[in-house]
Amino acid sequence: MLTATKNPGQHPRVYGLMAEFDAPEPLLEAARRAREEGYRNMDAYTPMPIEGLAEAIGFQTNWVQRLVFVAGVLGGTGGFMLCWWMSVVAYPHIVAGRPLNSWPAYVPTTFESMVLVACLTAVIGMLALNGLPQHYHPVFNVPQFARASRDRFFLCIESTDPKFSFEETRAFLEQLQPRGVMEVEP
Amino acid sequence: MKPEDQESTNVATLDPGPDKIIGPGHDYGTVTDEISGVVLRPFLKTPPQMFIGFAIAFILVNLLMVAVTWLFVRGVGVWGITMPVAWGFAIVNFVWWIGIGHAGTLISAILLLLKQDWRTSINRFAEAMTLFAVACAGMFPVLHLGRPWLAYWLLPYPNTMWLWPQPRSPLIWDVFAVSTYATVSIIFWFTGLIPDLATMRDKAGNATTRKIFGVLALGWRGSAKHWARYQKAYLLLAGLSTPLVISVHSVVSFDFAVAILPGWHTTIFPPYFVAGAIYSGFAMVLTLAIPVRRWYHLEDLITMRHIECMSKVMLGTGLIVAYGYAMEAFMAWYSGGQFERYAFVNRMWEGGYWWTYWILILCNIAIPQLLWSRRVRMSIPAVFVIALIVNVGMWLERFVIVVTSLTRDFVPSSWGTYYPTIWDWSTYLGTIGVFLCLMFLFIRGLPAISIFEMREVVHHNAESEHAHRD
Amino acid sequence: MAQLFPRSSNSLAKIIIAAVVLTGGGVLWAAYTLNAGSFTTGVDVAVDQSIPFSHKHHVADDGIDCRYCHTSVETSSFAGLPPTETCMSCHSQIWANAPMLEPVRESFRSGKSLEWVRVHDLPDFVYFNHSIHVNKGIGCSTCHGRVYTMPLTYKTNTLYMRWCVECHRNPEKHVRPRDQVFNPTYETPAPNQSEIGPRLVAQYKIQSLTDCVTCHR
Amino acid sequence: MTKDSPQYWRSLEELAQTEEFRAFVEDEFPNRTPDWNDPTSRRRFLTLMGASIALAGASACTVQPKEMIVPYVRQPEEFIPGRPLFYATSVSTAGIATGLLVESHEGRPTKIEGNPLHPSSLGATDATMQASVLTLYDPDRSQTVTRNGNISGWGSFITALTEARDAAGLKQGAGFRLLTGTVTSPTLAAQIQDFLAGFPAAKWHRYEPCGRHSVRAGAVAAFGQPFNTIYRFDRAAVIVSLDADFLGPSMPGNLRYVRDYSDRRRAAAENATSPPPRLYVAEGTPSITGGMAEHKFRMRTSEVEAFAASLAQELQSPSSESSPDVRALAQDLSAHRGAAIVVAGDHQPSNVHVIAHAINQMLGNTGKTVVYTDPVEAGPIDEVASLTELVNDMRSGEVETLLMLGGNPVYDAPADLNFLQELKKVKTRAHLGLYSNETAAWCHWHIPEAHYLEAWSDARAYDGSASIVQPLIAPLYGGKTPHELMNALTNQADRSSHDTVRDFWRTQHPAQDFDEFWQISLHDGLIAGTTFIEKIPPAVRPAALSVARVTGLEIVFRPDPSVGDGSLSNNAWLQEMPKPQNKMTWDNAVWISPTSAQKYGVTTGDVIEIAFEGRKVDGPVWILPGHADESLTVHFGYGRTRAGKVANAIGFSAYALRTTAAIWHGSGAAFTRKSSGYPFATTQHTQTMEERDPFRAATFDEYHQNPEFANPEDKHVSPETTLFPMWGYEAHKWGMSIDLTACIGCQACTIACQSENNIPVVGKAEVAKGRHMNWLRVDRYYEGSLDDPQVSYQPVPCMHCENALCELVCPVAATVHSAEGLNEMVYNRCVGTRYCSNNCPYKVRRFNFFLYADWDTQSLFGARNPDVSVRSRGVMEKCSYCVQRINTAKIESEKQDRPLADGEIVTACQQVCPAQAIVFGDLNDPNSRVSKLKRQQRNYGLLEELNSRPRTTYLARLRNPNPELEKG
Repeated sequence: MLTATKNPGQHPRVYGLMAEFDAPEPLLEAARRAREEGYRNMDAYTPMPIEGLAEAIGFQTNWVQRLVFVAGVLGGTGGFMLCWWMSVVAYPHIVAGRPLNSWPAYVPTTFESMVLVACLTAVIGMLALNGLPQHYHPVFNVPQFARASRDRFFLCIESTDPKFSFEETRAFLEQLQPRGVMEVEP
Repeated sequence: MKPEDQESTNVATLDPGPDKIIGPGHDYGTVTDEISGVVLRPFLKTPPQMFIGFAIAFILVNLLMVAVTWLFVRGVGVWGITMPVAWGFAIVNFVWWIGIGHAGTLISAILLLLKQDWRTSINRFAEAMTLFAVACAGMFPVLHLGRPWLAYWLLPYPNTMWLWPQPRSPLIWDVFAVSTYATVSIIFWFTGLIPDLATMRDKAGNATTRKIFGVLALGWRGSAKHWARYQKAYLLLAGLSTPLVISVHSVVSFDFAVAILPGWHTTIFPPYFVAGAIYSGFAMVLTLAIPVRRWYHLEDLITMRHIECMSKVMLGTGLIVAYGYAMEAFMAWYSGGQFERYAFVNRMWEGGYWWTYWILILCNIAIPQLLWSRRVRMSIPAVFVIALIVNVGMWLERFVIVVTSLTRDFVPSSWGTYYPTIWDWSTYLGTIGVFLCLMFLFIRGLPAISIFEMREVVHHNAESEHAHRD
Repeated sequence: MAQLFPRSSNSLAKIIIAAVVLTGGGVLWAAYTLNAGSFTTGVDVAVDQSIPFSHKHHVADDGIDCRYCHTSVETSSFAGLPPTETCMSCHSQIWANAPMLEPVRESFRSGKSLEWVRVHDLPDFVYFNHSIHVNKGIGCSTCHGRVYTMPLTYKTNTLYMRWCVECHRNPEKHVRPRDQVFNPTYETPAPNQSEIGPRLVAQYKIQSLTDCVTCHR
Repeated sequence: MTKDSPQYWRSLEELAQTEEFRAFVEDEFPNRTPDWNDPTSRRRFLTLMGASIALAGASACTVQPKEMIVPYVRQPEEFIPGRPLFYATSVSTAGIATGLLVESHEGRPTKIEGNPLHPSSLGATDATMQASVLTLYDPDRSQTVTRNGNISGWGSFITALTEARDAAGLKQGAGFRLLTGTVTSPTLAAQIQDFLAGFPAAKWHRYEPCGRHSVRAGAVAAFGQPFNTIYRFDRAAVIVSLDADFLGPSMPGNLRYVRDYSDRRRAAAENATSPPPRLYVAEGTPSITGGMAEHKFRMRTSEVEAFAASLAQELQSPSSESSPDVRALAQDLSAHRGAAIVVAGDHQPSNVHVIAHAINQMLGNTGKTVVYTDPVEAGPIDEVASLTELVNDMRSGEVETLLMLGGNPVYDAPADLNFLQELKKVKTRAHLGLYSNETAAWCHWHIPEAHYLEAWSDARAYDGSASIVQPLIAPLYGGKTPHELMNALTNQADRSSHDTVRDFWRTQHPAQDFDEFWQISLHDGLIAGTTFIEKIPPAVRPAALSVARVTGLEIVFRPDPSVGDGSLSNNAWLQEMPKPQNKMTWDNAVWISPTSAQKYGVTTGDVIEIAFEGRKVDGPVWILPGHADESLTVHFGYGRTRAGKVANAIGFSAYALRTTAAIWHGSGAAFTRKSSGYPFATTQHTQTMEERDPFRAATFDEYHQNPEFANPEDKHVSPETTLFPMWGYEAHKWGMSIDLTACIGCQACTIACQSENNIPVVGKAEVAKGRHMNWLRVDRYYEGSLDDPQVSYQPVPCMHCENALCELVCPVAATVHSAEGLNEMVYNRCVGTRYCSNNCPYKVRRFNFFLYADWDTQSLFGARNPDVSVRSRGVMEKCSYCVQRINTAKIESEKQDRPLADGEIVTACQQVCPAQAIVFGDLNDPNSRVSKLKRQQRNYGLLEELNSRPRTTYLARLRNPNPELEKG
């Protein structure tokens, strides 16, 4: 794994170490502890969203909403400008005795384009920020990880973490009474 | 499958009754296995009803093919439309289908915002229904064109004529509203599917299935950071879809409200169309959910609680619709406008279609009042029948609005009448076939209940029990 | 669990996404260029005729005025195509027995019309009137291009509605003095177009008609 | 409507609370069988007959198909490609001529218009004349000389004919018979006389199925000689019609009569000084004239005679026992001596005519409002007798050769003559005709006749003016004219009809300047100085009044309102023209009054078997308000078997019941109900105005008391109604005014529009579905009592609203406003959402549900107007104010650098209207005719309260009832 080789002095063989838990609560606990220990590059894997977990592993800012807001504004303006341009600039027609720029009639279009652009941005933005699609990922190398999408909860401390050390980290994870601690092949 | 799955799958699938949204004894594993089991079971283990149902639906699809071919060969004249009734079944069906679609978005978006936990086991299913209903609806505006091969002229694109759509026309609003609605519904539905696709990927037996689900899952691995963004995005989608779903049927109602035709030209249309849409949508969800939960023994996931809640929503929206009818009639009388008044006299007893109006009142207002009684809400067959009746009623509502109003407008000399032809019926039934086909395929091929959200439900239950204990 | 996909699949996925987006755009672009190209518009494509009539020869070399053959251009919607008679008025003397002109003589003998392929063919729901354009100071070459350079005739403009409308909106860019209308070498916009254009528009009472019924009825 | 408006009824059954009423409320439109794309549809055939130039393409931006230009080899002098030419000619109906101007594009006649110089037209035409151009191109016309049904040649026919003639020649021509219709052509008459001179024993028979038999007889009875009567409605203040439909197409000179009559009405309404002429009509079968009547006396056709007698009686010696109607009538007449007219109907027995002549003389109308001239036709005789004689001779075997110049006696001879049976006894039978019809089928020889647009000839108008018939196109199917046949008989087979006609007139005008004279005559379409001079007839001999009480059910025979006597049945435009009285298309029906219908227990759509004089015919019933009780009306022109693809086997033949004794009506008919549910195709289902007032009318006095009656407060819309600023229309501002005081509801405008705008024909099945395509419809409303309602006609074209509701909802801007305020409909942009039609409160838009336009039948392309696109399937269409004419006029004025003059642009409907009810023009010109009319207080817009700001507005109708009768 490239990330691994970037920092020399770290254990080169593994992507990280992974602890498996039975329930969300212990995982949450473990995450907090790990952070207190000073670990930064870690991630938790769960079959469903767990409240507070992201914060626990030190995930702060969420860019999605900002993106969507901007997109919405752009979409809306675009929609209105399109209507205005079509009927005032591109080919002006006298329609039903209405003025060329009969803006009230453009409101529905404006709104719909706003929603369309915003929604597309929300999803595409989310996937992009998550770096998806990413069909290969080291964590999949862990056999038990198959149940990450069913009923098991995982915490993975990555070898890129400055504080990462194969033995100590393993020891640290062991003491959190996980079902087990596994190496994650890069 | 691994051994621990084996024992965990045989949790008794009992209906926990009206106050629980999930059967007893479920943990993360069992919900996962039960729902994914529906998809992953061997082909021949599919309940026979599915095969029969699909066969019938497929025949209808072929009927549609024939009808559409004939339509394109000969022209829209093969339908019963004429002057003055230039819009017939096509538009009725369009509005009807769009309406049905609305329940899906409502359940997944609005109920999500309202934190209604009972939405979880039906939202995926309802969203799929939305998609397929919108697909059916989307066909009609194109089919009903005199020159369908020029439908693309309704889109703004630079062309050799330097001509553009006319943005004051409600039909253009329709183009934007419906296409937006379709797109948003798809991405909303797919976003919801991603984590479950990952589950399917990890549980699927044979390699191809794994690969297929694998590709679709985009490599989802349930990372906490991903979940965080995911939930934010999902919430935003919900937040945007809520006004969207309301706007869409409002825009559809503008097709009529903007026109000057007595019986169409009514300001109350937008809210009352939206209510009607949700009304018919829930009716359709029930119509589909009740048999499916039976065939696949999902009584412990789609419980009486769900059925009852949906019945209540139906009752509520039904009452709004009733108010709509009342207001329509009252305003017609109160406005004192000669034409407006006559439109309703015509609708109710003068015209040739007076009976459709009364059947519609019966279906949409009278019969659903039974749902006031808890006993009726508790009886699956009763709810099922009422749902069917409401579907019919809502179709008739659109018929009364579209056709009856057109038969007699301002100048008596040009009053006319409308008789649907066999091709009108074929097209209508055909789209029902399309809808059911897609529905059956979806139920068989994708998790029809949101697995990860069910896990959350399990989680919350566990937490609350925990809280009870101490 | 074992990896379902190789490492490469990640980059592959991104490549595919990029590819899809690019091809999408590419297809659109191709469609537009094709539609604007001479394959569909027929611009600059010389049309084969039963007789290889050369405007270059007749106009440039012989200096024959447009109206000698297209007689009704000033009076009728249709500019008019010369009857065989007109051809024979000269070709009974010169090139009297050139094999190339046999069809003309044949038609004159048999009384059976010559058949020409339309070069400037508007859709049949478009009603164009030559006389009014000519009378309002729109010259032949404005639409038909440098006919005097054409051994075989081809059209130099798409005749798309968009093209018509462009001039109907700004006639001042294309109007010329009436006495120059039949001057095949006169080019619009003229060097002093910005000066004469508005003046002539006023003088000839040219309206910029963009109503649909101006051309469609 | 106004408070004192009469009672309304929505359907016949409603008044008569019968069982049918139930059915009726449930479905107001009876007998409409829901069908899917009717395989039996007549439209298949119709695509043969219908409309429209197959050029205008449908979709845009496609690669153009290769198109050829084919120049002339030698170009005609006067001819400029792309510009239409107009020629004066004339058309004959039942022998009587009307002058026409015919528009010709690249040598093909496309549009019929009236000849303003011609006394019987003054620029107007009727629906039949408008449609005659379609007959010219009818692919069903006979196309070759046939002998015993096999293709033969003109040459061999000449040989056969000459042989027959020579055979007869040995006996002074005995056994040689000629049968024609009424002949007014001086040339033809002269030719026939020449022939008869050479063959004294030969005989010339005449029979016109719907000719003026009793008019002629009446004149003879009254004056001893067949005077021709001409009425001067422009001078009449009081008109009494004794079952005379002088505004309807069946009476010669009707176009002129309509014009004179409506000129007076319009003048009265516009200056509001003298009241409009008062019209009384006594009739049994509702007619167009009856619709205009201030007072209609509904009586059985056979009772008119008695009515007339009592009127005459009352005029001589007023008595208190005569009915109040008659008394009021008599008073009114005597109050207007010399300014009154009593018209006897063509279809009334000679006695009625005698009485009418007598009254007119008594009142001193003769020479003032009623003038007499020599008969228009050559050698007037009793045609029924003439035909009877022929049949008798055929029976007795005296007839060896029968040459029929036109006509179709096998179909339309009175049934009691058994014409066909006797015809078979004739050795040599030859028939000249446009169609190889029922008669041709039984003739050894059939010769295709040249259509009048292909032929040289002449004919006299109702006032005797000789009119030239000149061809606009060479015979499409090598048709021959009667002149050529007569030439053949006089050994000049190679003499062209042109020479024949020209030479005849040379004899009439032997001066030096003949060529000039001839050119002028051709240009004007009529020959100067041939109009008959007035004659002063002798005193009327009193009629031998044989007023026998009519008993039993009466049956009345009439030419069909749209296809007349049946000679033009194969014309799809006429077939699809809604009949003014009941808006029915594609059929004839048995008309019966509501009361009688109830009495005999029949209803609209029942098929009955009528028995009369031992003959039986089946026909569907139509209940017609205003029809006389105890009376049935049947119309000719249907039940054809060899008319052509369009007219074959539709309707029933009324000729099959007609007898020489009962040529127009007879009593003693009976009928039995056979079945019900006959599907009619009508274009208007609701008969009344439903408490609305699209049609507004008042009496002349009411108008004086309340000049604003047509614009009540509640209809008033102030400009502030809308927040949007109004568009100013600087250059031009087109508008139309339709005067309901003048309109008689004749439907000529509908067909003129169809011809001008390439409007397709859709066929009975489609009309029954409500898909008829007429851009300009004429609405017909009933008010008042069921038995004798007031009838109102209202032409409804596109209103070209300034706030056009249709435009707002079109998603592709296929219908938008022009800078001159035209509501443009751009066919090639239309995608066919039909939303515009839904949003049009006037429902004037028409939609091509199928490919209605005929893209296959080459021969019909000729009839089309190259200046108007042919609409393809799936597009909307509607009235364009004849924008092609507007553009042409504008371009011409621009080229000549002069402003457009008022009246320079004339729409097709305006041009054709005999009543001049329609006026089109520029509203920005305060002095234009239309602006002046719109300033009238009678001016109102249809549904103005919707703030649609229609550019087409109406002038409310003014009536002038007799106060005496109003009281009663």
